[in-house]
Parts: sequence; C-alpha cells; structure tokens
Amino acid sequence: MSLPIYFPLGLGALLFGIGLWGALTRTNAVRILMFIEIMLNGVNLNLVTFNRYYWAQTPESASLASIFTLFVMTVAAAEAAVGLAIILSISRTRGTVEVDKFTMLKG
Amino acid sequence: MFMEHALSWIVFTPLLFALVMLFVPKTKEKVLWWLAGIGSTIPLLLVLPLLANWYSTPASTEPWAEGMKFVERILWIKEIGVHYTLGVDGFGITMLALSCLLFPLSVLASYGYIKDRVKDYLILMLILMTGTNGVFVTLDFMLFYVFWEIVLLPMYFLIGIWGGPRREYAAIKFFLYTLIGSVIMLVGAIYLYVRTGVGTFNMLEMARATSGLPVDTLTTFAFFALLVGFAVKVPMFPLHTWLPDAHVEAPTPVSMLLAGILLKLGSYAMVRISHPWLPQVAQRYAGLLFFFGVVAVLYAAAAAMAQKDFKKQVAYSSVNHMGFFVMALAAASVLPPDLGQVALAGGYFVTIAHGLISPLFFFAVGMFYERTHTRELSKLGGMFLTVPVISFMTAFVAFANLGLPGLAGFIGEFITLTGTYPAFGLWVLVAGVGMVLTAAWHLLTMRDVLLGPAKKEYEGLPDVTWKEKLVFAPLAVLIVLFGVWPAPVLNILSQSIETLSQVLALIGGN
Amino acid sequence: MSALTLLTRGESIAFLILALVALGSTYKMVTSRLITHAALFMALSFTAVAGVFLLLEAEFVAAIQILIYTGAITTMILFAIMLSGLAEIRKDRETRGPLWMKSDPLVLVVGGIFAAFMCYIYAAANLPEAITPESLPTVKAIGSALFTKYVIPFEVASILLLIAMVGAIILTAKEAE
Amino acid sequence: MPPINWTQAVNPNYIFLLPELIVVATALLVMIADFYVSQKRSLVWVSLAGIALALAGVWYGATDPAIRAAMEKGRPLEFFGNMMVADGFSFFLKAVFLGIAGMVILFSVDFVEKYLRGMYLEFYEILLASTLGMMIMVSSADLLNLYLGLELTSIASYVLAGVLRKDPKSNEAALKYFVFGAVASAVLLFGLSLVYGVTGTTHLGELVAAVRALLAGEAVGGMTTAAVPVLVTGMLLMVGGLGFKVAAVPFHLWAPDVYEGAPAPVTGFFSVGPKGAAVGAILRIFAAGLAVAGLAEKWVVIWAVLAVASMFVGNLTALVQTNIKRMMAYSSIAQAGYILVGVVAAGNLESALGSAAVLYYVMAYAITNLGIFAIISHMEQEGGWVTLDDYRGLAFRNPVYAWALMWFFVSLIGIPPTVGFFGKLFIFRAAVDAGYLWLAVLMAINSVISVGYYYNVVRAMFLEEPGHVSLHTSRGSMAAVVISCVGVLVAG
Amino acid sequence: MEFFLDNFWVIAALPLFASAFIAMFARSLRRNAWIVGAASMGVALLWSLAVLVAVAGHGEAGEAAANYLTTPVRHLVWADWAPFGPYRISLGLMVDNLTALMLVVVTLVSFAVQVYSQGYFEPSERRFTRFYAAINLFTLGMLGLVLADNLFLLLISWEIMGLCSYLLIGHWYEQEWPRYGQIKAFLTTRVGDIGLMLGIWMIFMVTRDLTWEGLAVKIPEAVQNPATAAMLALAAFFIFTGAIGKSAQFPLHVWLPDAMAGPTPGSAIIHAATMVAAGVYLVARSFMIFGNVPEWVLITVAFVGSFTSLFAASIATLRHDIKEVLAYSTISQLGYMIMAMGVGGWAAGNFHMVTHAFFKALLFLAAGSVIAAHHHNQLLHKMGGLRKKMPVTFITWMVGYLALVGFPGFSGFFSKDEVLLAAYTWQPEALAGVPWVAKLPFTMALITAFLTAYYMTRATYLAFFGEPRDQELYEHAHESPKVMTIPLVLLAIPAALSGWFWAALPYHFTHAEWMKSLEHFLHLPGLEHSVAFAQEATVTGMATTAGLLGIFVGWYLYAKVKPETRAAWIEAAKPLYTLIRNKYYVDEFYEMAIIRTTQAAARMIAWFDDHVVDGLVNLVGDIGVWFAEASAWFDRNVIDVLVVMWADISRAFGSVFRRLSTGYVQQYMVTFAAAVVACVVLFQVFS
Repeated sequence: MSLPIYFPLGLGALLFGIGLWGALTRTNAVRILMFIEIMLNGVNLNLVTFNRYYWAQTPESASLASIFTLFVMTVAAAEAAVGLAIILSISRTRGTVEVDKFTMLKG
Repeated sequence: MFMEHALSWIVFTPLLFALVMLFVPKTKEKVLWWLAGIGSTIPLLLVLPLLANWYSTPASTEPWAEGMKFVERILWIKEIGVHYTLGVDGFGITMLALSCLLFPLSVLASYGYIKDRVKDYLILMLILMTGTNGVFVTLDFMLFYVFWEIVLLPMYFLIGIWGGPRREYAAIKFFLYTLIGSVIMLVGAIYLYVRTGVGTFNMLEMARATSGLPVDTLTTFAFFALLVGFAVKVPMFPLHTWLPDAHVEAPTPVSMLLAGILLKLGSYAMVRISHPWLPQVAQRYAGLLFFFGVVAVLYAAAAAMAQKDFKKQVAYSSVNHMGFFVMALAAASVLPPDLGQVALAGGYFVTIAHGLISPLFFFAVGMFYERTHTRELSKLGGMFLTVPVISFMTAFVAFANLGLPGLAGFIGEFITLTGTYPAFGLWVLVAGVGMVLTAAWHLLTMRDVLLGPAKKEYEGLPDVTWKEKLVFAPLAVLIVLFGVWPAPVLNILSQSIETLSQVLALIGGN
Repeated sequence: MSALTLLTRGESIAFLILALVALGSTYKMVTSRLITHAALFMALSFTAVAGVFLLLEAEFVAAIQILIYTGAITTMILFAIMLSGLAEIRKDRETRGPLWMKSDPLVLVVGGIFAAFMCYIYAAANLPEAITPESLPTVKAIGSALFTKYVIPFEVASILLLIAMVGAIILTAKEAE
Repeated sequence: MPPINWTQAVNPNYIFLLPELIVVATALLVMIADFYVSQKRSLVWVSLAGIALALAGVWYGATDPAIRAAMEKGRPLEFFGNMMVADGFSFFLKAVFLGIAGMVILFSVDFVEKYLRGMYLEFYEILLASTLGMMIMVSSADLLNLYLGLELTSIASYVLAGVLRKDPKSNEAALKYFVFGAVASAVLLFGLSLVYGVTGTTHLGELVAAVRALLAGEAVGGMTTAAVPVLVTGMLLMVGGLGFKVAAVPFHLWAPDVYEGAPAPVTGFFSVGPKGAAVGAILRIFAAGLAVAGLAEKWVVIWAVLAVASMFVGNLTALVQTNIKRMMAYSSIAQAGYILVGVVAAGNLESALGSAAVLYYVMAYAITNLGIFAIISHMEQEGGWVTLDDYRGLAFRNPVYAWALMWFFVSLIGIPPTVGFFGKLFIFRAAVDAGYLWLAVLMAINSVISVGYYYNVVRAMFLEEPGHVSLHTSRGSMAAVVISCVGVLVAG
Repeated sequence: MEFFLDNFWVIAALPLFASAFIAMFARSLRRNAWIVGAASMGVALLWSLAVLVAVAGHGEAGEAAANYLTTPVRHLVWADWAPFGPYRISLGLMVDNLTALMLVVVTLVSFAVQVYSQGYFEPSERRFTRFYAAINLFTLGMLGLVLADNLFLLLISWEIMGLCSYLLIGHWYEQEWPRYGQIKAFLTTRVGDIGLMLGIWMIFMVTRDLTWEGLAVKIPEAVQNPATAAMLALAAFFIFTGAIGKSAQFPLHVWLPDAMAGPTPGSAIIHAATMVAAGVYLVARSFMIFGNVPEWVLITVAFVGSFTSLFAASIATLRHDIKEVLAYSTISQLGYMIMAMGVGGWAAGNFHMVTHAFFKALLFLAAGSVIAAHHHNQLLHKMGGLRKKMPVTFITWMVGYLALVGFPGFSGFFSKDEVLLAAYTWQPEALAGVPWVAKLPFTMALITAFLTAYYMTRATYLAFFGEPRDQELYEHAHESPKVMTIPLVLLAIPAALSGWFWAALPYHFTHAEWMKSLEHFLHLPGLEHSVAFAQEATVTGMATTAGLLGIFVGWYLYAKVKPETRAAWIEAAKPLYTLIRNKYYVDEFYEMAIIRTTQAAARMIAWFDDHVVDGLVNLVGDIGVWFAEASAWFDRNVIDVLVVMWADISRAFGSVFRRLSTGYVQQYMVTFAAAVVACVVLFQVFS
C-alpha cells in the first residue's frame, strides 16, 4: 500500500475532531446527532485503516475491523433511532430542539 | 450454657430486648419501661458471677487471648482474619461492670423524666448498651470497631431528639468529632494490619506483631491515627470541645451515660489498642501526650471555673479528670515497669472513679434542673434550705469529684501523680494547680447553688423522691467503698496492669 | 520516496480528492442553515468516506457504509426532521456562550488541531510501513465469522436494535387513549 | 484461502450463557404475554420469576464442574469465540445486576401503574435489556463484545430516562444523557480504535500479551515500543468514556441533571446498575486487559486523580443540595470516587485485593442505594416529594421509612455493622495494601464530609415537625426496603 | 490496760460511729445528738487515758526503731489496702509515745467542746446535728492523723479535717462572711496541700515507701547520695509548705482569722487546739526527713516560724474582735511550735503543742461563753466588767490567759520556756559564720512573748475589767449554764497544770516508773540535747521578764490611763514625734514611744497583710479567673470557630462545584472533552 498511513488516519482524526467540536458547539439536537455520526465515521476509518495496514495477516484478523465497523454502524443506527425519538419527544413538550434551552435541571 | 457464653449474653441481651420492644405498640409505655428495665438489668446480674469467679477462673493461654478470661471465639470473616472473639481482663471486666451498673440506673433515672417517644428512647438506650458492652469485651479489632460505631448513632439520637434547645448542634458535633476520629483510627489500624501482614485483626496478635515495628513516619502516623480516634472519645485536650456541648444538651440520663461510660471507651481503647500496639511510638511521644493530659487538667479546671452553667462545669470536670488518665498513660510509657504500674493503676482508677462520680454529679444537676428548670448558677441559690436532701447529695458528689480523700475520686488522682512525678518531675505541679482550681470552682459553685439564703421562687419545691434515692444509693455506696477500700478494684486490675506496664516499658513479653 | 511522488501516486490523488469531498461536505454540514441540507451533506460525507474504504480495500465496509449510513440513517434523520417539523432555520450565532466558539471555520481549525495532534502522536510512535496483507476481508469470511466467532455480539446487536425500536416506540408513540 | 473450521474455534457453552438467555427469554415473554394477559400486574411476577431463574442460572453456571475447575486453575474458560469469559468476577456481578433489576422491578410497580398506564411491556423489557447489556459487559473477554454490551445498556438507559414522555424534566434528562453519552461513547470508541491499531486485537487476553511484549521491547506485528504513546492515548480516551459511565469527576456533570430529571426508580437503577457495569468494565479493561507493569503505573495515576476529585467534588457539592435525588447523584459521584480508590489499588499488580474490594463495594453500594431509592421513589409517587423540605418529620409520618433511610445512610457513610462499612473496610485495606495510604486517609476524611448532607436529611426527618400528612406504604416499595435493610445488615 | 492498748483502734472507731450515727438519725436525734457525741467521746477519752498509761508503762521511748523515730508500741496494719503494682499502700495505725499523748489531747478537747456546744447553740439552731456530725468526723480525722503509720493515711486524715473545717466555718452559710471564710480556708490550705502531695510524690520516687518506719530506714541511706539528698531536701521543703498552709504560717496565714466566722466551739477545737497543730505534728512526725536532709530546710522552718510568731503577735495588739485576737494569737503560738521544730526543739515543740491545745481551747470556749452571753457580740470595746457577771468564765479565762502569757507555774510557762531555750541554744552549722542570724529566731520569739502578754492583757482587761462600755449588753449578760462551764473547768485543769509533767518533779521526787518526765517521754532518738543550767536560767529569766513586762504594759495602758488620754495619745502620736516628746512623764514617754512604734509596725504589717498578701492572693485569684475566662473564650471562639469554619469552607467549595452544573449540556461536554484532552496532552508531555 503506497498511501502513507498518516493520510487515512489523519482524515479519521479530522472527522472525529470536527464532529466533536460540532457536537460541542452546535445547539440543534439533530445536528448534534449528525456530528456524532461523523465522529463514529472517523472511528470506523481508523479501525479499517489500522486493519488494512498492519493486522490483516489471517482471514480471521483481516475480517475483524470490518465486523467491528459493522457493529459500530449498527450501534450508530440504533443510537440515531433512539436519539431521534428522544428529540421528537422533547420537541413535543418544549417546542424546540435547541439544547441550550433545556436548563430546567441544574444546580 | 450461660456461663460459657456469659459475655455474649451480657452484650446481646439488651439487643434482644430491643428487638422484642420493636414489636410492642408504643402506647403500652408501662410494658416498655419494664422491658427496658429488665433488659438492662440482666447484664448486671450476669456480670456479678463473673466478678465472683474472677480469681478462680484461669486465664487463657491461647495466643489470641493470652491473659484473658471467659473467652469465646468464632470465625467471622475468613478472608481478612476476623473472628468473633470475646474475653476480658482486668481492664475490661471493671469497665464492663461499670457499664452494666450504669445502664439500669440510667433507665431508672429516665423513668418519669422522658415523656415523649418513649419507645424510641428505650430501644436506643438498649442498643447503646450493647455497643458499649461490646467494646469492653471484644478482642478483635474489627468487632471492636463495629461496637464502637454502634455506640455512635443511638447517642446521636438520644442527644438530638431528647436534648435541650441546641441539641441538634450538640448532637452533630458529637457525631462528627467521633466519626472523624474513628475513621482515621480505622485507617491506622488497617495500615498496621497490612504492614505487619499478620493476617488477623486479633488485638493481641496484632500487638505482638506491631510492637516490633520500627519508629518511622508511618508507624507514627498509625499511632496518632489510633490515638486521635480514642482521644476524641476520652476526650483529650484539644479534641474535647464537643463534650461540654453534648453534655449541656443531653438529657440527664444520657449525660450520665456519656460521662460514665462513653468517655471510658476512649480510655479503655488506649490501654487495649493504641498503646500496647505501638509502645515504641508511645514512648517517643509520651511527652506530648503528657503535655495534653496536664494541660487538660489545668485548662478544664480553669474553663469550668468561668462557666455560668452548672452542667457545663461538670462537663469540663470530665475533661479535667480524664486528663489524669492521659498523664498516667504517658508516664507509664517512659517509666520502668514498677513505677509504670503505679501510674497506670492510678490512671485507671481515676477512670473508674470518674465513672462512678460523674454520672452521679450529672444526676444531681439533673435533679435541680427538673425542679427549677434552670442550670444557671446565678439563678440558683440557697438550695440547702429548700431541698436539703438533694443538696446533701450534691455536696457529697461535689466533694467526691473535687478529690476528697475517703471518696473514690482522690485515690486515683493522688496515685496517678505519684506515678507521674518520677517521669515528668515538677511539671506535675501544673496538674496540682489544676487541682486547686478544681477545688475552687467546686466550692464556689456550691456556695452559689447550695448555700446562702433560700430563694423565694424556689419555695416549696419537692425534695428527693424514692426513684432518685434508688439511683443515687448504689453509686454513692460504691464511691465510699472504693474510697476507703480500693483494693477490690486494684486487685482485679493488677495482673493486666503488670502486663501492660511491661509492654509499655518495651520489656519482655512480646 | 519524496513527498511529491507520494502525492502524485494514483492512490494518493484519489484519497485526497475523496478526503476533500468528505471534509468539504462536513464543513457544509456546519455552515448550512437548513438542517435538511446538513443531512444531505452528511450523506455526501459518508459516501466520500465509503470511497476511502474502497481505497483501503474494505469493500464490505464500503458497501454497508453506503447502505446503513448514507441510506438508512440519513433517510431516518430526514424523515424525523420532516415528520416533526424541526427543519426551522436558526442561526447558531444567536445562542448562548462565547461567540467565537460558534464560528464556523473554527470547526475546521479545531478539527485540524486535533488531527495534527493525533498525527504528531502517530509520528512520534514511528508507525511502521504497511505490511502487505495476506488476506483481505471477503464478504464470505466476514459472514462466516459473524455467525460463528461473533455470534454473541451479533445477537447482542440484534437485541440492541430491538430495544432501539421498542424505545423509539415508547418515546414517540401517542398515548393510546 | 484455506477453509477454516470456525465452529472449532467457537466452543459454545450454553450453561454459561444460561442467565443471559433466560433474561432475553423473559423479556420476550413479557412482550408476548402483553398481548394475551389482561391482568398486567402479573407481568411483574413473570419478570421476577425470570430474574429468579436467571439467578439460579448464574448459580448453576458458577458451580459447573468444568468452569469451576478452570477458575481454580486461574485460567477461566472462554466461550463463543473467546467473546465471553466465565470467571468469578462475572458470576458475582451478574448476580448483583440481576438482584438490582429485581429490586428495581419490585419498587417500580407503583410507578409503572401510576405514570406509565401499565406499560409493563416496554418498561420491563427495556429494564431487562439494560440488565442484559450490563451482564454482557462484565462477562466479555473481548472489547468488541464489551462495547456492544455497554451500548445496549446505554441505549436502554436513554430510553428509561425519558420514559415519562409528558414530563419535561424526564425529556430533558433523556436528551442530556443521550447527547453526552453518545459523545462519550464515540470518544471511548476512538480510544478503542487506537488500542486496536497498536495491538491488533480486541481480545483482552491477547491484548495483555501484546502490550507486555511491546513494553518488553519486542515487536508485535511490526509495532515497536515506540508505539506505546498511541496505546496510552487510546487508553486515556477510554478512561474518558468509562469515566463518563461511572460519573467520575470531571466527567460527571451529566449525572446530577439526569438523576434529578429521570423518574426515581430509574434513577435508582442508574445509580447502581450502569455504574456497576462500568466499574466492571473498568476492571476488565484495566485490571485485566492493561494490567502490565510499566503501563499500570500510568493509568493508576489517572484513576487516582479522578478518585480524589470525585470524592471531594461529589461530597462537597452534595452539601449544598436541596433536592434529594440531586443530592444522591452527588453522593453517587462520591461513591464512584471510593470505588475508583479500589480500582487504583487493583492497579498495584502485587497486591491482589483491589478487584475483590471493588466488587464487594459495588454489591454493598447496590443494596444500600436501592433501599434509599425505593423510599425516594415512593415519596415521589405519593406526592412528588423530592426536596429536603418534603422529608421533614418523616419519622412521624412513616417511622419505618425514616429509620430505614437512616440505616441506609449509615451504611453509605460506612458505619458498622452495615454492609457499607465492610465495603469501605475492604477498599481501605486494598488501598493500604497497595501502598496508597494517602488515598485511604482522603477517603476516610470524605466519608466524614458526607455525613454533612446525610445529616441534613436525617435532621429533617427526625428533628423537625412534619409538613405533610401521613404517608401510606405500598407493598412493593416496602418489600424492597425491607430486603435492603436486611441485606445491609446480613451482608455486613 | 494492755487490753485498751491492744484495741486502741476503738478510739478512732468511736467518733466514726458517732458521726455516722448522728448523720443517719439526724431527724430523730435532733438536740439529743450531743449525747451520742459526748458519750462516745467520753469513752474515747477514757480509752485514750488508759492507752497513755499503758504506753507510759512501757517505759521511756528508748530503743530507736531508727533515726528520728520511736518504736511504735502497737501497730495494726491492713496490708492489702491498695495494691498499686508492686507497691502496696497499707492502711496502718500505730501508737507510740507522741501519739498516745496526742490521743488524750484530742479526745479531751473534743469531749469538752461537745459538751459545751450543747449549751452554746441557741435552741433555734437548725443545724445542730450537722455540727455534731462534723465535729465527730473531724475528731476522726485528727485521730487518724496522729495514729497514721504512713504519709498517705496522714494525708487522707489531713484532708478530712480540711473538709470539716470547711463545713464548720460555713455553719451559718446564710451569711456572707462564713461563705467567704470557708472557701478561703479550704483553698488556702489546699495550696499547701499540693505542696505536701508533691513532697510525698518526691519521697515516694526516692524511697518507694511511705510508712514512717520504712522512711526512717531509707531516708538516711538515701541522703548519702548528694543528688537524692537535694531532692529530699526539696521534698521536705514541700512537705513543710503543707504545714505552712494547715498551721497558718506566714504567708499562708490569712485564712485563719476569717475561719472565725464559724461557731466558736468549732473554732476552739479546729482552729485553735488540733487541726492547725496538725502542721506541727506533720513536721514532728516526719522529722526523719527534716532531720536528715541538708540543714537549710530546718533553718527555713525556724525562720518561718519565728517570723510568723512575731508578725501575728504584733497584729493581735490592735484587734478589736475577741476571737480575732485569739486567732492571731494562735497563729503566733503556732509559729512558736514551728520554730521549735526548726531549731531542733522537737520535744519542746510537741510539748507546746499539747499545752497550747489545752489553754487555747479553753480561751476560745471562754470567749464563746462571753460571746454567747453577749448576744453574739464579739467586739472588745463593747465589753467590760464582765468578771462580776460571769465569774466561772472569768476564772477559767484567767487560767488560760496566764498559761498563754507564760505566767510562772502555768503550763504555758514551761512549754514556752522550753521553746525559747531551744531557740537560744540553736547553733546551726550553716549559720556558724553569722551567729547573730542564728540568734534572730530567739530574739523574735522573745519580743513575741512580750507582745503576747501585752495583747492578752489588753483583751482581758477590756473584756472583764473596768466599767461596762455598753450598758445595754452588759445588763443582759449572764453566766453561762453548767453545761458550758463544766467543760471550761475541765480544760482549765490541764491548762494550768500540764506543764508540771515537764518539770520532772514526779520523776525526780518519786522515781515512779508509771510516769516519766515528759521530756524523756517525748525523747526523740537521734536528737540529743544538753543544756547548761545557766542557759536555762537566762532564758527563763528573759522570758518571764518579757511576759511580765507585757502584762504590765497592757495593764497600765488600759487600767491606769484614761481612755480619753489614751485616745489623745494615739491622736498625738499620729502626726509627729515632737508632741510626744513634750509629754510630761519620761517613763511614760518611753512607754508611749514603744506603743507608737508598735502600733506603726502593727499597722504597717496589717496593711501589708491587707494589701500585699491579700492582694497577692486576690491577684492570683484574679489571674485564675482571667485565665479561666480566656480559656473558655478560646474554646468558644477559636476551637469552635475552626470547626464551624471548616464546615463553611466545605460549603463554599460545594457552592463552587455546584456552579459547574449550569444545566447546559454542551458546557458539560466541553468540560468532559477538555478533561480528556488535558489528560492526553499532559501524559504526552510528562511521559
């Protein structure tokens, strides 16, 4: 593989970082959810990259990252489903999805 | 059955009664009082045969109970070597007997005094009794700690619910002080346990292992951790401030117990744990300990003098007397065993005498308070003309407390200083000044409260009742008896004192 | 191998293009005002990353990336937005907190800093050259592993999805009056 | 590519999996029964029976001769493609989690009837799923499996937090929990990817071998010792993710809000269940997976700092709370600190006491805290009484609850003869044994600080006049309270 | 007789029984308590006499148990009384010559007082039984003191007496003065007690023993070592401070005048005859310590004693209260005894203690009789001419008076003579270079003898002679009932005659074995004296002269000089000498000069006493109170505040941490992320 490993790893970190910062600063709950998906995407990229570059010696180990990624995606989907359900539920009672409006609980 | 497990019965009978009382409806106060009275008296009846058979019972030679009598042992927590081990030596049995004596009296003193939430009160009282008795008989540190802490909560509630106007403050102060002390103590003990790798929490086996440790930062830490835990209870000089508050707010019977037994938990623990475990460290810091003791004597006497509240004065006098014990212990750490025994015997006798006298003193204060509803010295006066018998009792106990020869208070203090002088020389004069001040405030207080012309507002107050006489008599008899004939107590103590003095002098034994 | 030759390799060029697409679309996620637009850009970003997966010879992953992310999740989000009328426009700038934190390019800067930091660590770790894989994850191998060695995670994942479903129902279902 | 006989590698042992299977079966049974049973309340019994069966399954598995023999040899068996491990650790925690679930079911009966209109199906199913996730978490031998268990727990928890969909507080709690949790799990996952990248494996046993080799200077599949910083970075990111789960300071901020907003039975569950599972995971990953000399020293420092911060911040902040649930949240943060002291002790590889102490403490904490929450949730359901003011004079209104609450506080403070005391005792001993005397001292100081806020409640209950009418008891919560009370004593 | 000797403990048991009996049955006994007390004390008195005779029959206290201790004739030991480790404090009673003599003295005085008191107290007296219980308890204490075979039991008895003194002074506690006096007495003696205890501790440290017999063996050994000798000297000094307190020596004498606030019979026994003499007895008994240790201790004793005697006597010259005169006189006479001990006149000191007990008790009781007859007026200048109204009282008073001033033939003459002789012949080695210093005690004692005669004459004259000054009081005065006069007579006999035992007449004239000369009877082994007749004659002459001179001066000033003139003299003497010089009679001029000087000195000393000594005591008291308040303040404001502050700080921290929880979930996440990143970065930096 001639592509230096720093490229995909860097992209993964970049996606993760952008996702993280986005999740920290954007206030729309749905958008935060999307940024979380981006973060997970960065993780997936990391996993696959490492696997492809160093740990694909046996069929068993070669498939590990793919399977891991599959599960991460499954989890992401489930998270998205539940997250969206929560967001819907709160938008019904509060009429908004901006997370900085939700400060009923504090102190 | 009973004699083999006599100690267990003594410890747990009150708890059993408390459990039974849980299921008695709270409206049946009479039944509750009877149950509490019986439950607290049975241990007394059980402890008497132990005293009677004391000399005929051979001491155990097992390593886990060497020198102890009436031992019991059951495995409890295997992983860390905790056994349910009971046994008493001279130190333990005297305190146990004291506790068993004071509790029934205290229940009796409560009768008619405590009027609301009687059920809660009595149950707590019995649980407290289990705790204190347990502390005095257990030979395993963990078990000791369990009982030690059992004491804490009932006391907190007894002060916090039935106490005076500032009861909450006093109760939580008591609770916090003792709790801080005890958790630190626990850490210290665990440290020693781990460091020696002895694999058991048996006090005697621990002592054998820990007394060989070098004096370094960590053993010093451990020693002071233990000591602080006990010193809070004693209470030793800088850690004493919870005591006056607790006493002032506590109801009379609880004050009796607090002064009579709770403080003795600390002194007992010192002779049982902190000092035998780390005599080498104790020796290094004996001067400091002595300083605290002697300062307590002077300081508490002076502080008592300045109080305007009768009960607070008496509370400070507890600090004062326990200071003698601390001095004795410090002296025994630096003296050769023969003189050390003198100091120890004196110091321990002080605690016993104080255990008899101070409850009575608090009871006397309580009798006045019940009638006049005040404890302010300036408001009392001329009581000898109003309630002569009670006043006589008060005068009696005041003289006992200030250390009048012929009553139990004197011998201990005198012998303590006899033993302390060789160790610390003329510094004992500070304690001497404290004794003068003690005498001074007792006399001034008696002048203010008992003497002088009768006050109009107190005319026609009822004099002593039968209940009060019943509470008063046993203690007064013992005060006089041990005042003119201390040998029964001292003989029971002698073997333990000899052993301890040798340990403290770092000689032989272990 | 000089940097230039590296960059001019086919793989690298492809990667850079894909990465730029991914980054660009992610950035548009940040800047677009309409949340639906953001969702679409997210799909684009996912697709670009799927391309990277292909570059890394992980066909299976690339496929499910397209299927699950680009397909399922994006669709779900869009559905949710549409169904609940959440697609209102709102400038994030108007919200609470220090304004500079909300600035759009800062997202790139922070991401860049994070990536640089990670790359610094990777570089410090002196990651070795790639080892030529002896086998590649085939769908067959993955499938058989999934039902043998990874059967437990697989089952757990299934329960996870079931619970997500039930949970979503609980949280969103109208009261059965 | 030569054909590989995967089945040989898998070694299924369903006896070991019995509890999980029973829990799944119960969850499904509840779901199905919901359609056919009109008396919904009976589902409580179904769930409880399932949990009892599962507990029996745990016992059955733990006494299985093969599993026992392997445990005694010190090399516990691993099943299902080395995904699951059968050791005492997992059996113990599984039993604890099942107990937690049972208790929560018991004292949430009223809650479900009153607020969820008898939605036994969903509530219990999700609760059971969350429990299942916890069980998976602690019996995983593989990070992948562990992650999935963690996510199962988390997602079920998000749902549980928001289960009162008409209640804005509950919604808000769910949202906060979800957002924070999702980010944290992403961070955890990123750390996991780095660990995988350096060691090439997600299996804990292999991970240990790889790390040991790396530290010893041997190459692992091309990786050298130089790659350790990456490993450490991954480890730290995992600390963040797991720290969130146990609510350790400074990753704790979600906890008070979520605990306050979520309905009380759920809060009770949160305070012991997912936290306990996370502790299990921490022990699995760190004390088993990364317990390598040279590395252990590093993560020990981190956990020690977190432990100290958690203890102090938790206890001090709890002092100024007036909402009981929020107070208990801070209390549980502090308790997490105590637990982490045990984790730190487990980091000393020569001293073998840390893990056991932590396990015992988790159990002790679970028993005690569930008792407390049984009472808190009962109070909440009776009249929404959640502030200190509402607890005034409880001793007069309902003495049993008041004394029980008092008793639990005693246990949390760590006063004998309660289970909490022995929990603390074991942690003390482990910490001292591992050479962390100062941690033990700080912990002791903190347990005294904690008296401050428990005292506020006790004072309100016992020393102040009642502000509300008397309180009815319900069978469910009473049963839970009694079980806890007895448990606190007997286990001690 | 041997039976009584064998069971000598009965003597101590009787008052114990009486005290307990009276206390227990106070309500039913009421006024009859005196019968119980007097009866038991009567038996005790007879028993003591029998013991004394039996002891005397055992012959001269020749064979020494050791240095400075006579062999006890009988010794009862309760060995296992208080085992303190290897050392046992035994409770032992013993009888030797000194003890036997003291037993008689104590029981006799006590018996007399108990009979007398029945008449003394008004029928309306409320606390009659209390008085009797206390007196009997006191007698027990005093008997215990003289019977004790060790320092510890002595200390216990000592303190019991202190308690009784306290109780009796405060008998009329409704009034201010008794309440003040009782506390002052108890505390001042307590200060001395601490010294005594300290001495005991030091001695125990050196010898590990507290019994007289043990000490007599061990102290001479211990003083061989200079270091221990120094310590023992210090111990002896501290023991002496106990004696200073109890025997009201300078500077701790201030309590005794105020102790007069109690009923007079109580004063008679406690503050005149017995308890205050306990200090002297202590020094006498523990002479094996004083005699063996370096000499400076005894020199101190001698000077303290002699100075006190002079000091107190001079004050007594100007007192107006009859009891106060007697009180200062007591102090002065105690000073004599102490001085006698210091100068080595062991037997003389003890002898004076015995005679003094008789005549001073007599004087007090007679004064009490006067006071009772005078409606409790105690002021001399309201009395006068009482001899006609109260003949028995007057005669007995006169016996006591003559004994006190040392009129030849009366007991005081012999004992005072012996004391002065001992002081005269005193030649301590340490003071060999300055012989005049060694003569100082004697000089002071001689002046005291003069002053004593003077003030006693003055008091006697003012009370019994001349014209009544307060007619109304005089009219009501009457002789006391028999129950009071009989004890007076009973005491008057030994007060007059007991001195003759010393004079060795029985010995020299009869050679009777049953009663040796008291000098030999009280011989202390190891302390040898040989006195030349010339010396004896000189001293006797000087002392007698001084006494007679005092009598004369007193008589002259008060009987011959008109009161107005006297007042004028005093007035005149006040501003300037010149006016006095211009007086007509020269000898009167001398006399006047002496009075003036004496008065000035007395005033000065009184001022010193009132301001400096009392002031010092008050200052100490003030410091005590201040310190007490300071420590209470410290408790309240520092220690408590620390606790509270700690709680506040905790809460403050809690509030700060609480602010972190703002409710904005993204801020939480920022914290979270920042913490994670910080961890990572820090680790990269530091590892």
